[in-house]
Amino acid sequence: MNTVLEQIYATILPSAPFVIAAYALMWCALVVYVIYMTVKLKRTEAQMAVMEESLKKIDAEKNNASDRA
Amino acid sequence: MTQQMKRARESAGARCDRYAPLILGIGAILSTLGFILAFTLAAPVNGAAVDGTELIGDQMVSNQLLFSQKIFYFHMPVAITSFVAIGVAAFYGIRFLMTHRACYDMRGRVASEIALVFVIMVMCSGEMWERFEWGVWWTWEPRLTTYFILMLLVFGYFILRAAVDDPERRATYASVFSIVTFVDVPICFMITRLVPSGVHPTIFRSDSGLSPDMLIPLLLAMFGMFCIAFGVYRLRLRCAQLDVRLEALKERLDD
Amino acid sequence: MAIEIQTPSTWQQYRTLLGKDLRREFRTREMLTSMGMYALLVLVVYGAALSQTSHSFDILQMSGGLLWAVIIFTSLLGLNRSFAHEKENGCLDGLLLVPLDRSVIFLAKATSNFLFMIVVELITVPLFAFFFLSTSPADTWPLIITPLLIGTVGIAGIGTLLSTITVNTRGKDVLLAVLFIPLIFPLLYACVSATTVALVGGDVEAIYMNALLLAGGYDVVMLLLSWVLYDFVVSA
Amino acid sequence: MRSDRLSASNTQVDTQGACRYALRLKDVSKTFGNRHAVDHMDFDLPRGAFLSIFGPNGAGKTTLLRMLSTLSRPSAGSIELLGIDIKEHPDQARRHIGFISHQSMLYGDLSAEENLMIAARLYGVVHPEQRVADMLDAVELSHRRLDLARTFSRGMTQRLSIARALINDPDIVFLDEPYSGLDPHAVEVFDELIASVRADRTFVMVSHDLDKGLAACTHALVMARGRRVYFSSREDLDRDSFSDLYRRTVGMGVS
Repeated sequence: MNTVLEQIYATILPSAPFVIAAYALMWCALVVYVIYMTVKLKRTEAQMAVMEESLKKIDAEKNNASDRA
Repeated sequence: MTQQMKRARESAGARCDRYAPLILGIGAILSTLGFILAFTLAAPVNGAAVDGTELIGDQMVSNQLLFSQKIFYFHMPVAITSFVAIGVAAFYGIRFLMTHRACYDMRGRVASEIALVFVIMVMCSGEMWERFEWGVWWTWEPRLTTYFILMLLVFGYFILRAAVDDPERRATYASVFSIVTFVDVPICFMITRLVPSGVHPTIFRSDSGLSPDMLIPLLLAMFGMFCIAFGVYRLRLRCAQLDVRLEALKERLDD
Repeated sequence: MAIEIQTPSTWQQYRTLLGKDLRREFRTREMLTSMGMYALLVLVVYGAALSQTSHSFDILQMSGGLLWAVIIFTSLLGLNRSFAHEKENGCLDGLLLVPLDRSVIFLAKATSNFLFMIVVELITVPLFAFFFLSTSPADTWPLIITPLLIGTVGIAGIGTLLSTITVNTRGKDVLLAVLFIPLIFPLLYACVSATTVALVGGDVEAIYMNALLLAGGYDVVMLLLSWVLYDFVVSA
Repeated sequence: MRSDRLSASNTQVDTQGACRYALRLKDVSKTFGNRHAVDHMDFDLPRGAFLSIFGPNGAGKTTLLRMLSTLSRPSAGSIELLGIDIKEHPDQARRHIGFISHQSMLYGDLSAEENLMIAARLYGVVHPEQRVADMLDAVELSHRRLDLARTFSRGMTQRLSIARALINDPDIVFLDEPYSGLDPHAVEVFDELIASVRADRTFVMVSHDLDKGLAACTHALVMARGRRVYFSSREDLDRDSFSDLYRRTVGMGVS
């Protein structure tokens, strides 16, 4: 590679890590947000499960209450 | 609200939700396509002159080829998407102030969350690009300061939401603040550019002169980002609505 | 004895509300003393920061910025206190019950904040010059009055709107700073540029006028916006 | 103390019928998201009545009072106060409203006279000095009119806040738990003062104190969780069935 070509391409190599870093960071930001969303979703589902349990308990009580009556 | 109006709104919501994953997929495809083309199709931007010319491919090249400019193809679309998200948040803010209905406040909050994510993405990519361009981690260059202020404003929005307890008052304050933010950002955009900062004049970088082959990846990436933003917005909104329905169930179960 | 009520004009209500604030201030002088003292203390901090600089270092270059830093932080303190006594005995509800256009409350409160800040600036700016400006500023220094006025109008306007929001939230002083400073940044940026040019004596026509026009534009837009949104905020 | 009708210059008193009722509520509710502070409240209160509102904490009593006194907007339904629809003409309605709350609504650093002068000017009383002097005599505070409101005792502050609330000669007066923090003597003075200004004004009081509330009222309203549990005038209200209903709703502290 003669000197002129070298100069032409002088900026490519040193700037490569920054370009990669830029796209990687952007991608990470999106991924972090998706993870945050799934964590919140899981917590909601857990609470939903707790709710269903207590509902089942109440129904159970109502049934045997109605059986006794 | 009459029954069938409610059902109409529900069905509109349902239809959007059914398309959300589809739009997210399209967005992913478009943006990766834009990403690839940015590195293949688009010619690199010419940098500083080089003493001598060389024949590369079919062109006589006589200056440095800037590789770092490639960040631009994602930096610009993400920036515009973040500003559109702020606009949507302000729109729902206005809608809430007119109708005082909780569903608009929730949409405003989710839109601001999306805006926050995209502003952080803009800051990351802008920081990297600028780090290579000027070799310094931070300068009070107009573009960077504008987005830094935008990030602080969105942080302020969420800090304000956390500080107010009464739901209606929180919604009103959050809506007013998102409207003021939406008006403040273009002014900040304009003032940091037009006011030559006193002693040392600002350097004007006209990087918007785009040749067609650069425009294609840019537009692809742009629409890709819009679709991703919309998809993530709908998903996040369904999570929020699920939370609200859960709260209602919990209350009914308490008594 | 039936009393006769005649709907008062907005101007009369504005005068009454402003009179209330000013009379309350003359009696307690609480706002002026606290803001004045605070500005002095910031100058003391500047003293510690700038006294060790070598003589070749010319403070005049950054005097515009330093001055506006004092003004911004002092106004933050003042804005926080401005609504404190309204909420004390629920007087804000009292005002909301009166048949008046809620934006008059905004105008009256913004004017009183503006007046208090102007008084504090009249004390701080000469003191700042006295303490720090060893080299005499350019002969265009009287021109700094306009950016000071335009800046204080903007601060009072948007500050009153935000202090109405933060007055009934938790942790209200920090919250006001968090919301206020990013919003006021453009105005601050333009005013600092205008003040620096006036003090340092750069090319006055281009930069100075340009910055003032932009600051004025900011004020107009933000005051209109605050005027429109104030009714929602105060009656929330 | 007030002999004849308020000769306010531009009150449109509609047809005699509408004017017979001080308050007419149709399907009034205050909801935010899934929280129903007040839920489909309907009742008509004749002019000159004294309504006592009872209910456990969080039943929505204060929210209802704030809606009636135009301090907050109902999300649905219509409220007619003295023939004026609150949503359309809040300002006209406000001219006839007085509000006495456990908060004194007085400026501590201003003297009693200055406080009343400010209120009188804001309401547009034509001869404020005369009106203020009369009001101070009525509440026997004229000897303290130059002292700062801060220096007043709890009873005197309450009397001054009554004077402030009646400065615009209101046709309807709202009382939000006026007895909280008053010693027995001050309560006595307060009752006597309210009786003296009774004339043909309408009163609406929210209170936790059952016997105090029942003693003064001509109509009683019991609320639980935003809904109306009981509303009737004093005559056809037999004491024991009311008190056990009261114990059932309030006693259980269901909120």
